[in-house]
Amino acid sequence: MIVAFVMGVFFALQYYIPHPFTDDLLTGISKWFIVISGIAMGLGIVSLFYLHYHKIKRRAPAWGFSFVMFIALFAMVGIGIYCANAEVITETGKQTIYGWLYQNFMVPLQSTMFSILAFYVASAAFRAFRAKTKEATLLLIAAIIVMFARVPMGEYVYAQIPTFQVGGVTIPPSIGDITSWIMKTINMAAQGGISLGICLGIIAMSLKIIFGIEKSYMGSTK
Amino acid sequence: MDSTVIGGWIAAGLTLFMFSSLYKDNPFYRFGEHLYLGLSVGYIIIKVIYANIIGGLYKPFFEDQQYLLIIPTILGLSLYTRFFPKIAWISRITFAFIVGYGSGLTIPRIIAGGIFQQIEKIITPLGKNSATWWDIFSGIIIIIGVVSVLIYFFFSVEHKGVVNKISRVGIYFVMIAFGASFGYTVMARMSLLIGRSYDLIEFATPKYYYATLILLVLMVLILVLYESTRKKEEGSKDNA
Amino acid sequence: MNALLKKMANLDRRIIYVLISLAIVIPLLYPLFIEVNVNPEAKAVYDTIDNLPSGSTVFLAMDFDPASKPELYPMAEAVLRHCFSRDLKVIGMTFWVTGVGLGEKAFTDIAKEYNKQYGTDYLYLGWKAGGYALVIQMGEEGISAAFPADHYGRETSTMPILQKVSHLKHLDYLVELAAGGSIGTWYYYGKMKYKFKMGGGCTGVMVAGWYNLMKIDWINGFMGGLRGAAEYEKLINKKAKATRGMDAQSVSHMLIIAMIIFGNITYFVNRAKGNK
Amino acid sequence: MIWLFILLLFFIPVSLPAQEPAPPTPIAIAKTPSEFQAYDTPNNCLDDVSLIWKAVPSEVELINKSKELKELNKTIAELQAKIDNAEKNKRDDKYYSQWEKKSADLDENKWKEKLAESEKKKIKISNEVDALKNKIIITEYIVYIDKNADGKFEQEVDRFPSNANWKSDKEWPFWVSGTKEGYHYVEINILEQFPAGTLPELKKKKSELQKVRSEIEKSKLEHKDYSKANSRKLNLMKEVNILEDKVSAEKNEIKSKPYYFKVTAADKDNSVLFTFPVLSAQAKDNWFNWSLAVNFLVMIFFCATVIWFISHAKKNKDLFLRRINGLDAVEEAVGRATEMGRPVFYMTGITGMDDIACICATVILGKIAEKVAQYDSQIKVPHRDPIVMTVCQEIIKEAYIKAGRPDAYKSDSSFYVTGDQFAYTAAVNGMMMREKPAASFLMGSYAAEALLLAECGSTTGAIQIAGSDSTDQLPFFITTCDYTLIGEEFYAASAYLSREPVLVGTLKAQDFGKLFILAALVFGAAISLAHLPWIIDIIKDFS
Repeated sequence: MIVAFVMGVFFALQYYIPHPFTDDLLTGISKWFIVISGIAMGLGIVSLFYLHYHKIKRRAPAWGFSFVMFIALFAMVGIGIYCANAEVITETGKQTIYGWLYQNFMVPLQSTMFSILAFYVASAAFRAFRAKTKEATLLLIAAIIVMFARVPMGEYVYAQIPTFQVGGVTIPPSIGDITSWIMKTINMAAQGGISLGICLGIIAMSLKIIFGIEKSYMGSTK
Repeated sequence: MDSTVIGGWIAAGLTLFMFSSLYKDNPFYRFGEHLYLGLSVGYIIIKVIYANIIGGLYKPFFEDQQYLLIIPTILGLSLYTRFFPKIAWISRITFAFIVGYGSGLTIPRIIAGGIFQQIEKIITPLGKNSATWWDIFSGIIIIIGVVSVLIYFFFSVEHKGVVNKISRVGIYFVMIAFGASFGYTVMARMSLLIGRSYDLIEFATPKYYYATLILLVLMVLILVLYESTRKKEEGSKDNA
Repeated sequence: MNALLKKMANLDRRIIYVLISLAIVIPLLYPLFIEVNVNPEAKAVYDTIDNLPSGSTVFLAMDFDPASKPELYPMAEAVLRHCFSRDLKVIGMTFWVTGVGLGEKAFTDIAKEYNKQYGTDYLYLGWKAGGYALVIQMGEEGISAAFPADHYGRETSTMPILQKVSHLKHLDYLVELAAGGSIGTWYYYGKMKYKFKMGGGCTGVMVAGWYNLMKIDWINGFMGGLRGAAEYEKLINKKAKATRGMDAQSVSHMLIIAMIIFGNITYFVNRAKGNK
Repeated sequence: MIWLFILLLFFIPVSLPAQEPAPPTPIAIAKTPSEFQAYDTPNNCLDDVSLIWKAVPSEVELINKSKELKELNKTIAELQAKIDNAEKNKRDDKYYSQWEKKSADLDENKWKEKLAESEKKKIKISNEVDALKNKIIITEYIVYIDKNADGKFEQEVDRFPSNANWKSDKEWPFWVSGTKEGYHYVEINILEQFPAGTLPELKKKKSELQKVRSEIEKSKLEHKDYSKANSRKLNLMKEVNILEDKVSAEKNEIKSKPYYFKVTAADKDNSVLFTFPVLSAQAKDNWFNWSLAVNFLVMIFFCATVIWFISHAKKNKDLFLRRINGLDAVEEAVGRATEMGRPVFYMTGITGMDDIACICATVILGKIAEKVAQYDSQIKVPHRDPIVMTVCQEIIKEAYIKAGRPDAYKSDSSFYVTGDQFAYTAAVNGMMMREKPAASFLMGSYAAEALLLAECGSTTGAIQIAGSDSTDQLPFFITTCDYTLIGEEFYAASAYLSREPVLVGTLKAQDFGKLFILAALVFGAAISLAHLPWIIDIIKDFS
């Protein structure tokens, strides 16, 4: 409690103090966090091992896959230590086994998970964009316009619409202009409002923590 | 077969494994998932050992005599007191330390970077000498939007009458903005998939001995077999 | 009929997934070649290369890794095609060790297309540790001093391509394809001192930043993202991967829009029936 | 009423208290600048003193005109480039539609008109600039330093042309005057002028130490004995420590004295036109950054309102709170989990315990875990950060105790998965597909994995409630989740769920802050519409 208060007040004030002593302290303490999180990693590993060890022990459904996890983990750690954390040999630029593992296992797995987003975006759009209410209709129309404008085919189709001039202004304006106006004006307005609200929320939350009003993060409410 | 071809087979296989989750949960996905889990934890452990423990603690402590590092070491170790319920309260000091640091650090930076910068960004376009009537119109729209969104967030005022109407306008702004940014992101997400598809197409070439195609056919066959045996099992269970 | 409509409204996700993958894969295999509008930024790179006298040397820095391959690799291919078709010589290298294979592939593939000779018409230096120090060395002591051996381990100092262009200052153009901040290295340690012309290509997320780089004259033009690559392909009249990628983008966007409209139609029809 | 007062505080320029200007005493010659001041320590700097003097009026005019000229040249170049480009496109027939061609023509004409206008203006201004140039006599300012007031002033500190070093080049808090009127401004680092005597030795030792270190690293790699080098290293480190102390003592000694400054103005032929009177100043360590004073005031103000509202709330227990739909649905979601006999999933985002969003997510977890305990359901919290995991274990345990069911608590309900973004997503998605949770809560900050988690949850048919401050990901939550807490609603959730008067009081304070921002926005917009540029400068100073 007191620790949180002291830390909070000190680091809030640190911002206003130009003396180098406080800057040194700030960088020093951020280095401390590297150490703390390094040591805390052990807790994570214990938790993970416990979970999967029990799965294997209890012969829970699909416990075999926990073996896969352990094998992969130990292989990665073993090879990582063997290669001393080097993905390439610095002098020659040759890949080590560790680097090869990373390149051919981690990279495709990672980018595949990431690319599944493309499918999810499509199905989310299909399900959610129904003109059930006024709000939903606006959501849908804005999304369609922007999606349409972002690709050459959309530009091409839109360019077939006849245009005419009124007092030096082209009507309708190009679709690129419409999207950029939406993004720059409406989007900025909404984002601005939301993030101003968020800022206030964050400040209030921080103050609650510093003054000890909110302390349930410590588990005990006493 | 050299290492690139083997790598290609592995990459193609894992890609298909992960994509198979789109069909439904299946052994291939589970294999990929657990493999990825293990590898990633292993990778993080290596990074933690070399960067955090050796680079952040061991070297500065023993080689540069930065003895103050004993404090975070104790704080870190105190997290482990959780395994001994009697002294578990010690770990709370560490929580308070981290949380206090985070919240103290945040406040002034949020005031400067969040609130003031936002307000500046919103107001300045109106004051520019070069602003056309269209710019000013857009600027006013922005201000109307920000104000109405902020009013939507008022918690202690009942949303009735004028307040309700303004906050509705705020919600309209939010919805258009969300729709637009949704549409805007689609392109980036699609290029990820395009990248993956290019790789799969490449792995389907003779250079990689048609890795993608062979693996795909094998996977589909095994999945069909797996499904039918499972259905039979379920059927027999039902009968029994 | 009613049941069918209801089914349509709650279309199985898997059908959507199949449609999306078809919308991506089919244009990649059987492209439509939809016209892309060329922006002046990409045109500037094209014009610079197009106006070089034949026999000039272009340096291609491919500083990206497989993660940015869909966007930057087509650019590398397009620039190489343009250079080789105009009988320009090309030297290539990369700062990103994970991308070293990509560069090699681009050079060998395109050189084969145009029947070019390794060592005389093109050279791939590969990767070496050193970062900006390499650039300084290539400028001060010469390219063959920084890279005594090329990607394949062959000796570089005797290669005909490096006889005329031994140092960075002899370059006629440098094209930097970047997925990160490597353009700073090339500018501060290279262009500022040896005064070669520089252009480039970047990933989609970096486009805004590169506009500014062009304004302050770091580069005279650039290709931005997949679209930039497609524009370049249009300019050299050889529509390849990037144009196909853009096709896939177009088709998938249109598919999503069509699905949304379809979903709404079924929704309204269902509702109208429900009201009765 | 208080806020009106505070608002006024924002916009009334306050004079700067900390700095004591010396009395200006000009030396009379033709066109002499009128003011010369020496300051002890300006904002942010420790070893510096600063000198300020007013420039000759024509100098100021020249600088303004040249700036204008530069801008004009830039716009001309831009317009020219645009026109060239348009012409080229027309020649190359790059337009694929009639429509595009027409609008391009229109734009081109507009640009051409503007270009002609700008060219005219340019000629006028460049003439004016030339005239001004002839008028100015001072070409250079030279600054000298000495330890004594009556010294010889032989040590030259700085020498710069009379059109450089302006006060307006630096950033100042809004109440400092003279940033616009054309003051010359020089900052002088005392320690650079009179460096500590032992400094070179320290540098030498340090580089030696570096060498020994790399030697040790090398012999370690080659598995050679390095004990000798090690003992040398230790010796060197001791020496360095002693020297460091010495240097800092010397530095303090140097800084403890005032120094004297003389500024002269010279013409083209390097002959001295006039000399300012000698002034003294001393470098001091600052304990407050005055340019951030406004920020500080706002913080104090906000603290005060929070405290005030809390004490108010204690007295006045039923404060009104508007409904937040997503939070009313929590009960339904948890109840449904009990009915179906399936677990509830809760995710706390990607950030660590030092991020406020994550703290907020853990606080909300406490409230939800309590409901879960009451309804006798099961909660699962997968984590990416071991510290957050530990915190959440504590919180869940406490929630079960509060609900009176400590026996039902399972220690593995909050567990670590992995720190890798997509491995975490893959694993959690796998779990969701297999266990088919009845409800899933996504709280905190998220990145690209947001949609992956939310869409997978919706395929399994879970009721999903999201709350996030990541504005980039909110659109995806809106489309895939049943309820979404947008931005501030997420931060209000813990107060809303608990209904504790103290917490609700802070919500009131937040509303008050919003009112304040609203007023500032409308006020600022009105003023900037009225084209008062100084107000924009003030706002810029805030950030």
